[in-house]
Amino acid sequence: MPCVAGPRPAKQGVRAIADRWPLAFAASALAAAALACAAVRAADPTSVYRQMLADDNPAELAVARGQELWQMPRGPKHAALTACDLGQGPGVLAGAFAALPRYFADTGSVMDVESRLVHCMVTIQGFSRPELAAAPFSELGEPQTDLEVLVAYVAAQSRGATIRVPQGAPQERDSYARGRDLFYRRAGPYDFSCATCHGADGLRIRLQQLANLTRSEGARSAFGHWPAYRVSQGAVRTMQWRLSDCVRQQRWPQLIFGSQAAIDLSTYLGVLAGGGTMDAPSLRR
Amino acid sequence: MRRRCAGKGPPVRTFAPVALMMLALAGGATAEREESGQGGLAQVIASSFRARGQADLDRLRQTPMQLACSVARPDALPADVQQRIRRDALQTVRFPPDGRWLGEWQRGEKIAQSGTGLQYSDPPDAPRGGNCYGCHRLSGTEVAFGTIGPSLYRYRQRNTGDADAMRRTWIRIWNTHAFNACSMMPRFGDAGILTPEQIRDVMALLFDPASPVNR
Amino acid sequence: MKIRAAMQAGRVEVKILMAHQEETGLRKGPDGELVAPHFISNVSVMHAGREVLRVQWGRAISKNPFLQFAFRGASRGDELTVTWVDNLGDSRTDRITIT
Amino acid sequence: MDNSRRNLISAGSLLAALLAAGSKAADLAQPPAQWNRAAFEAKTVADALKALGIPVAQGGGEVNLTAPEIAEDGAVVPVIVKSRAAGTREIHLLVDKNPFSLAASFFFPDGTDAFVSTRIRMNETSNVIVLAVTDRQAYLVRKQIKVTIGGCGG
Repeated sequence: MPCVAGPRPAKQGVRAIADRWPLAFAASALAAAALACAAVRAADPTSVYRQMLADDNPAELAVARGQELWQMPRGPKHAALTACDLGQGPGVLAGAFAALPRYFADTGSVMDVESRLVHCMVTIQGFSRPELAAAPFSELGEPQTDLEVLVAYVAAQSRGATIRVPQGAPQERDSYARGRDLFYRRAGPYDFSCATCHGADGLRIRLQQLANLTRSEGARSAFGHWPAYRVSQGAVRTMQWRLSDCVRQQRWPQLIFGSQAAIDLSTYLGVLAGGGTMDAPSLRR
Repeated sequence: MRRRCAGKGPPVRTFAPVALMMLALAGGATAEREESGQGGLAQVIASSFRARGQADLDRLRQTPMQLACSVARPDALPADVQQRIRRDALQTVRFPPDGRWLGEWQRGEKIAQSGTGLQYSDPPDAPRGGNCYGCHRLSGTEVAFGTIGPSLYRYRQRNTGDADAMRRTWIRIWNTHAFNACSMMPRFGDAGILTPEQIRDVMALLFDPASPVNR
Repeated sequence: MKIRAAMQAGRVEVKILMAHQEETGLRKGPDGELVAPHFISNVSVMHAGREVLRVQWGRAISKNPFLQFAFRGASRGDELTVTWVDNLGDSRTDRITIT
Repeated sequence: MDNSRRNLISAGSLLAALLAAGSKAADLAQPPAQWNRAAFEAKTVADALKALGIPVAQGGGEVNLTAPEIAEDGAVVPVIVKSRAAGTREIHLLVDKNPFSLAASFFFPDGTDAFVSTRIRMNETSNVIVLAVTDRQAYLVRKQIKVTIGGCGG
């Protein structure tokens, strides 16, 4: 059942398409698309698949490993991460993930969970920042990286927490504003922005549902479910990985791990997702 | 023809009519913001991406259309800005010199199914696809289709009686901004994503009565 | 391994997640060469000295394999032992108490 | 290939050793576990059935296969099998278009339900075939599962 075409007479053809094509941003078209898409969602052909995979998330394996790494004295300084301050005080994990990215006075910058964990692994444990930043994500067939399992563990300690990414500091507000502009920025040979795929309700690419990341509801669903175990990859993937892989498919150059743009996009999503509930690591195709 | 348009050069062309750029700026439609706090967006972009594979940093430079359309409500752009984008887009379109619109729908279906091409993870020499199914319903039997664009199922039947349908469809595939200033569909011809030969094959997928789109 | 074993209406419901890459031997690595097969070939679940499930797996099991089954004849507090062995001879045994 | 075959053989014997006397599993006094190499390396369903020693099976209303009609990704396809046939001892899972047809074999002693839930890989849209073996009979059910293509990159 086509979603956007709706119940229009078939004979309008090319002209009708010409009239309808770019309207996904227009309020009237949003309403029309939402109506037309209700039928598609109801008959979602992949719902059985998703239900069957809903429980028994292999991400739990990563969470367990992350807990070990969090508590274990490691690195050149032979120290545990239990002194790491993720924004709620040293070693406080409950709800910390739900309030990141945020401004940290000790570094004078806005950091997301991934850049903050790297910061702790460098300053507390003595690991090499360039080495951590060079391979933050596991390659296919490789075991999860330390960072990935730590992110999974930290996220799991915020399960059920309300998302409240702060906007008190001017740096946090700037990060949000830049993230929002980046979200709408069209570039590359395909002219894609984030909004191209994530700018309206009820859309799919192939069979994959696309969250509308211009609204709180969609942002809550996206922000609240990452990190996630990707069944297509057999691995837990983090928000920075998610953003970077979207950027790859946008046909842009590579989004650098820990870059300001990656953090800003996270801030934009997190702020928009405010009031939502963390339920990560989740399971995604 | 294949060689000429296969996108050997940088795929994003900087066709830069200065007037359009000015208009876009005057209309407040720029994606760039005043610098503030930890650095403005331009600075952040300059430090946040790295060239990889076939995706070089030039890809981040915006065309006037991209710049003007980088807003939450592109439909609210001033009418004259939209009109200029459409006019400039129309001028980029190259029609088949022999007047032959249709290639083979079987090849067109393969192109429509494939999303390979222009990602830094793609081999630069691999044949590119159009990934039409990513956004559109086409064949009646393929259930894995996206809904970002309208359904194109039974495209031929929908266009019976429209003598101009093929020309208009060609324009839409080549550079759809000729019809809609801030359309979300890639400029498959203008940006060198598909060759004119491939576009002919996709046209056949849409118009050939034997194509699964029309059966 | 992540093992859950819970009594439910006289049965023990067992769910097991095993951390394993499950290489099929059919995937090409970044160097273009096939990645050697590496997969769990045998799983055995023991309760009170008795094998309650025996499994043989081929190359078509998903990464980080999942296995669920149910058996009778145990009680809360009993121990369950799960062992897997893969085709390269690696093995792992974990124990859990039935809840 | 040669290497892996050697390893496959050794895997079976290792578990056997573990089960028989291994320090980790000293309490596991069981007959040696096997890995049915011929069955797992068979390239067709017919050859796999032959290697399993099950040349004939009848259609099985006794056997229940729960699986999605459409799998969003072939890397993970959930399947749940339940046999109501009395005395079900074995359940085998096969995928007819996979390079190696046999995916899994489960063996149920007395006291264990003829039920299993697991997740398998499918190369492409294909039939999943379930074979339930009792002391006297073999039952076979099949279900087609469509494996779809996903995402922006194709």
